[in-house]
Amino acid sequence: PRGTEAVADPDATRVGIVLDVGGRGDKSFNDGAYAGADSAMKRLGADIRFIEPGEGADREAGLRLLAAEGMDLIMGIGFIFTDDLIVLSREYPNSNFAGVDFSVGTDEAGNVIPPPPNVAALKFREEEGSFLVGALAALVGNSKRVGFIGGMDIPLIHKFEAGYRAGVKHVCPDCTVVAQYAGVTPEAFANPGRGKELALSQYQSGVNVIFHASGATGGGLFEAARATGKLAIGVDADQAAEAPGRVLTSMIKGVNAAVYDAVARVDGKTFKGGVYSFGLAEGGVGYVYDDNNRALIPDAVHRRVEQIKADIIAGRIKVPSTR
Amino acid sequence: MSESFRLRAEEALLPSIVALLIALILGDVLILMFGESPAHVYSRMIEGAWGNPYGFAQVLYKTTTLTFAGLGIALALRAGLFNIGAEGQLAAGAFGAAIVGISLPAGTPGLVAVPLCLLGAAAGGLLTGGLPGVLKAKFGAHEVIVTIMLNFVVLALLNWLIVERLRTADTLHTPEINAGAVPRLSEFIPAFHGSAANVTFFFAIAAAIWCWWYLFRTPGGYALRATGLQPDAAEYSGIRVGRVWIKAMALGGMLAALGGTNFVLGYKHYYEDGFTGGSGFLAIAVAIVGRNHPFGVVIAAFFFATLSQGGLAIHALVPKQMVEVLQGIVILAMAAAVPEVQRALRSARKVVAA
Amino acid sequence: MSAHPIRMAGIDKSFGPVRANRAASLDVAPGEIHALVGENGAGKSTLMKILGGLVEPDAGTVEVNGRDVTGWSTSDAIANGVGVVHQHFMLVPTLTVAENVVLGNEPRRGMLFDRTRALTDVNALIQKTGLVVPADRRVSELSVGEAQRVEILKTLYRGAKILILDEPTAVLSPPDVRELWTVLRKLRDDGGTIVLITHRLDEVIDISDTITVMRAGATVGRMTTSETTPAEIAKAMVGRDVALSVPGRETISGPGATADRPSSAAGALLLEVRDLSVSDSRRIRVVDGVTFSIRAGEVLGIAGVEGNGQTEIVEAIAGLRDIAAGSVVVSGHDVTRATVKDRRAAGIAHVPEDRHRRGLILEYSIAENLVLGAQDEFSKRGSLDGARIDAHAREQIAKFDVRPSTPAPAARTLSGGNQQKVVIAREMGRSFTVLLAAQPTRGVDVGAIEFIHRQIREARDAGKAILLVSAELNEVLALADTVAVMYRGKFAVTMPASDATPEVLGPYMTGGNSRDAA
Amino acid sequence: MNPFDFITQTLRIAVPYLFAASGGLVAERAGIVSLTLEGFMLSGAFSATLGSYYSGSAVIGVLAGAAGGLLFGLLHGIATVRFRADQVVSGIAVNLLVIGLTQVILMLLFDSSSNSPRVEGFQAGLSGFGDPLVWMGLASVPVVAFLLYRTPFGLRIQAAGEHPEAAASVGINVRFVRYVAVAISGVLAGLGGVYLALDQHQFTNNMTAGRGFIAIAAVIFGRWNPWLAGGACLLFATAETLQIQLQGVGGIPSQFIGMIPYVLTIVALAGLMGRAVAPAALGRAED
Ligand SMILES: Nc1ncnc2c1ncn2[C@@H]1O[C@H](COP(=O)(O)OP(=O)(O)OP(=O)(O)O)[C@@H](O)[C@H]1O
Ligand SMILES: Nc1ncnc2c1ncn2[C@@H]1O[C@H](COP(=O)(O)OP(=O)(O)OP(=O)(O)O)[C@@H](O)[C@H]1O
Ligand SMILES: [Mg+2]
Ligand SMILES: [Mg+2]
Repeated sequence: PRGTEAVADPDATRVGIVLDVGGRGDKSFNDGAYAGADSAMKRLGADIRFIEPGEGADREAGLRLLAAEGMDLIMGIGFIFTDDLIVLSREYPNSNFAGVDFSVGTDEAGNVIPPPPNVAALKFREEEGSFLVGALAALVGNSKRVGFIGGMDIPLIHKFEAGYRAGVKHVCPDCTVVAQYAGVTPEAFANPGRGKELALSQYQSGVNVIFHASGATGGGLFEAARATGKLAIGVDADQAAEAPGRVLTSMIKGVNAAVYDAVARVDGKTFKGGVYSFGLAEGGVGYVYDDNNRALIPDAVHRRVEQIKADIIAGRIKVPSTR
Repeated sequence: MSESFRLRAEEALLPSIVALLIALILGDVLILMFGESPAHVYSRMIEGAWGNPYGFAQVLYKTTTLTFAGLGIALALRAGLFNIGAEGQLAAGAFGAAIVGISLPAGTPGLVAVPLCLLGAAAGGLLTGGLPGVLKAKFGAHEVIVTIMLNFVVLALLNWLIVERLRTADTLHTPEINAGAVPRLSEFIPAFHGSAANVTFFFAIAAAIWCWWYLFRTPGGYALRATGLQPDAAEYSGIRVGRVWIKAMALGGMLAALGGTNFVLGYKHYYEDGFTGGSGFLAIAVAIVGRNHPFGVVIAAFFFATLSQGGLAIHALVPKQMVEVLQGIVILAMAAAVPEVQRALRSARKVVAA
Repeated sequence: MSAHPIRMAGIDKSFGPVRANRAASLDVAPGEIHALVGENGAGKSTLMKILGGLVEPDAGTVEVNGRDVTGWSTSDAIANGVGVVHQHFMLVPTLTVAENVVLGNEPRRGMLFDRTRALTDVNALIQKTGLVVPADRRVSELSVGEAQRVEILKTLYRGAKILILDEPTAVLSPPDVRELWTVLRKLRDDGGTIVLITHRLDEVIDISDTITVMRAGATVGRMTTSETTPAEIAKAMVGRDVALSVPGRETISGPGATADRPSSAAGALLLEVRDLSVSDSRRIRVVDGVTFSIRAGEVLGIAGVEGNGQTEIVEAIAGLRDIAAGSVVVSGHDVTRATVKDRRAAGIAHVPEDRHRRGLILEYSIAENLVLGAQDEFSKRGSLDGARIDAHAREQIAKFDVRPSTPAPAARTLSGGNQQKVVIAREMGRSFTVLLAAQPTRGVDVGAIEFIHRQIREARDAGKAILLVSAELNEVLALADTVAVMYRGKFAVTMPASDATPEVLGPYMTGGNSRDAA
Repeated sequence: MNPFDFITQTLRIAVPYLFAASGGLVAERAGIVSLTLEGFMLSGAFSATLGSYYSGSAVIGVLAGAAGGLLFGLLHGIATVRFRADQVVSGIAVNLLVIGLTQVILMLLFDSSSNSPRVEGFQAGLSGFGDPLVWMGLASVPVVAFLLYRTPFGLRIQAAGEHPEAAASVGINVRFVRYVAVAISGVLAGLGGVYLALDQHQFTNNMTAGRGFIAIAAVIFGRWNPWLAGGACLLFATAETLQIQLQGVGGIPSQFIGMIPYVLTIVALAGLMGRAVAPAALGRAED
């Protein structure tokens, strides 16, 4: 389905999306955005165009192309679009912009600097979902050692680690979290061979459950889980199919919902700029509990995790977002 | 004189043209495999690159980085050394410029700040290019391997500095610089509005002219080329080959590093992890297609920049990686066609002469 | 067996603009040693490469034992008993002698290389032929004489009945040459046919039965050795009568050549070399404690079999090799640790032995080559001074009779002789006090040799100190005031040229009379 | 971690290096520069995945992967031997071509820019030693040493890399020898990629992640001797195992631990081994 030049309804909401470097078919982030857009096309009849940039300067070029065509909504998928969106939104004050993982800065006093009025910053509180799967890992794992594998060693991924770590400690204060990263270049998100060895060494050191936030590198984790019969936790989307029966759960990041939501608001003429933070309360992040993994999670554990979730939503538990 | 010029031009240009033709034909085959019309795809590419002022300005922007990096590689190659480290040198240069720019007080006049930032960039290149040169000269360490390895080390080091030292929330870049920015071309040519193209482009052209002058009009360049052509003869004549190697690698590293200022001083005003996006490797192709001649490098950089910008316009038709495939084919065709065409050319002349 | 082993007719071969062979022919009768002679570049090697299947002729026919084999391959040639010993060694230095000998024809056990059998086979062959070499040694560790023997063993191992030797004696000492003759005669008497290329007319007279002479790619004469003289051969080679200053042992300009010398040894000491030692990359001493000095107006000639340290001595003085011990003093300045550039500034000029590797930047123009090493002096405010470089080139080209006489052509396009003239012009066309001349006439023709010799004599008369190294004993005898023979990194003997003759020096060249042997 | 686990992990990590370095060694000893190993590995990984996907058999996958390595090995051979292209340049082009082509085809066949569907692999077991490719990888060093030093063809490879004119003068077809050598290197390095892909049961875009460059470093580190190069592979693998084991220990940033193999290589090139002793005709076109 590459044909994006489909016949357009002249009244349809026109949306342009510039994807992150990984591009379509990355089976995580970009595909999440694509899925959200796809359902917006089907359900709202929106007319959506995608651009896949090559190198850095092409990101702005892509946004610009879409803005110049007078799109109703222009989206950038990934924190890396932050500055480009700010520049464009000033130039095109009458267009709507949205950025997934948009990075919202703070001034010297620590106050949030709001994005321009026509930009929606779609942010996810990954740490909250990570907190839940951390608690789950510690409760199910039956070991004082709990594992984490990150892709590239960068702040965005540290958020996952921080929440996860806190979740583990919340239910098991004397547990150790073994946290490892696959590398320091973007290749760290596409090195399943390394992922598998990291996972095997964690499993061999007594870890029973590992959570990953490492893109395609996570493929190696699922292979290791299959080989050892131990448990893995997926990320971004439901990854149960990667190692049937061995995926304890997945930390869901609702990029698709956020994208769909933004398109729907534009379609319904209710779009407004500002920071939209998606956490547990908004259903923007969460964990999978369904027929695939019900057998792996005792009811008592499930109830406990649900309780924690309620506590977070209610603000009774503060989840850290940095290590 | 004009006859010899014609012969030289023929020898310089013909192989490149033949190689491009070969690449074009192979590209056609690939495009046909996707069920598209090559003519349509190519015309979309050209249109996207040259068909509007913005696209053209973007081509100039990309030409700038590639020219600097290509010059850095070509200069080293003229001394007989293969510098595969331009990727790391670009990053180190960008980072060096950013660090200087950040440390300068806001409001430092451009005439002071820009040269200082350029020096910062050059220092980054001096380190990352000079080290392989020194290791080659002193220990005979093969520069190809050292520069490849150094790329990994430099990128890891910069990543550490960004993530652990200069952390800005959520992102992978340094804070914005306060001083040292270079104006965009759109300030002079309004039609370029929005494009990243900036005055660094003229720095790149100036660098190319300087390279030409240095290589072909100075004793230093004479010694550098002699070393590249016949190191034993150079040594015999009193040229200190090891020093020339160090100098060529350091100069090459500095040139490549200056390419990083295109992004930092002219465009984003900060260093961002991964901004190079492989330009340092593509620049190897630029140097080779440009036949290691500074002006050839500029032309080749413009060509590859066009390919890259035009590539954006054909997403809907073929996958974007097609552009990478085309680049690979161009380089391979170039490498294979040059010796062949030159031989053919020489023997054709002989027949005529006989 | 009536068919001639070799019959080549109408052979044409061009390398680009160079016509290496034009309608060349060769006819060799069974059981003879056939000498192929001619000037440098006459096309001898090319003709033999065609016979050996290394090069394909543009036109003409090649018959071996009566069969048309035109355009065959090396493997065809080998399979049919034709073996070539090339002018330049064709040995893989990292492999052992035995491995080199059997390469391409390896004894096998199953699919394996049978190293043991290779060794026994080669040793047996060594026994049989008397070509003694250590079969299990790496070739890189052999002397040139030994390497030459390995080359011959290679062809014999392949059962060569027709043996082609391209200048096998160029690197051999007189006793080694005598040994080779014994081997060749034995091979001939066993029914082999031998074609021998050599520049030494005495050798031709010594060993051959028949002679073919080549000039400018064509065959210009065929004679029976017993019915001709060196002078006749030389005339056929060059195409006119020559006062033979062409190297050739008995034809050199005898003792008379030294008569016109002004009495030397009166001038100032310009080059002093004391206890000089040089090690190669394997830390073996290749120059071992050599001491000598040269005065203004004096020529010291170093003779010896190549590979005994001559190259290293010159390169160490020129600054191209590290000096392990000892000192080099030029006009009173110690330059032992000085850079090449400083040594040149101190007055050293250097004609290197390998003009293609060292002496010229082949891609550079004549003009550019004429300022090689002096590029800094030919610049003005940081830029090369094109006008001055051009004027300088025109001047030198005229003075040293370089052809073509324009500054622009690349050095690569010049003939060997003219390339050498460019080197000579550059080195001798500037001010210097000490000239290091290594093989100054190697590979150049008669006319050029005369010219170069004249230049060297003039420099001597102008009060320069000259160190001449030559593989041609006769060249050394013709030019030097003092002659030294190098053997295994040392001066085996030093004597006034007036006392020196090939007969006196010969034994020293092989260590026979050397002082440390005594 | 117990010593057994440490050793098995090191050996598993070493497998792709051993394959690729053995292959690179054969090509380099014949005089062909092997900056192509990364591309050969990637094409091997990709072809193996396709083979296994369409046949449902891991064995077919291995054969397909070897064929994929072979294909690009021959392409490099044709460019450098037939057309006498600069070997470094051709190497860079081949790498670029493979990266681009694998992605284009991935998109074409599976509509994904990142990975293939899951395919059949071997029953590797917990230690990984159930995978025949592990054994083959370990065996590749003795096999190449055997080829080089014990077979007539090995002798010819050495001759072609040291003194091609000498080889030609005794009737050896140097071009043929070089073609075969670069083909062998394509197959062996391709198998290194096959191991990566089949062990993961899928192809991931760019999954070789620079391993080909580490392998070529191992060849140089090992001074073009198969045993030493194999040792260098094990050394690099040990460094990586340590890196995995040490991460998080002592507060050393991961970036610095990640640099270990690269810094090690640079230091080795500069200091420990002195001047390189490359085959004399390495990189030189035969004419
Ligand atoms: N491969 C080649 N390419 C170009 N020119 C060549 C080649 N081989 C030989 N020639 C040229 O062909 C001519 C004949 O060379 P050849 O080697 O046959 O001479 P020769 O008689 O053996 O000389 P010498 O006595 O110096 O060995 C020379 O001008 C030489 O430079
Ligand atoms: N290997 C080679 N490749 C290309 N051209 C060559 C080669 N060898 C020699 N030539 C060319 O062959 C020609 C003759 O070279 P050569 O050195 O044999 O000359 P020569 O006959 O010795 O000259 P002279 O008479 O001046 O001494 C020159 O034009 C030279 O450039
Ligand atoms: Mg000659
Ligand atoms: Mg010859």
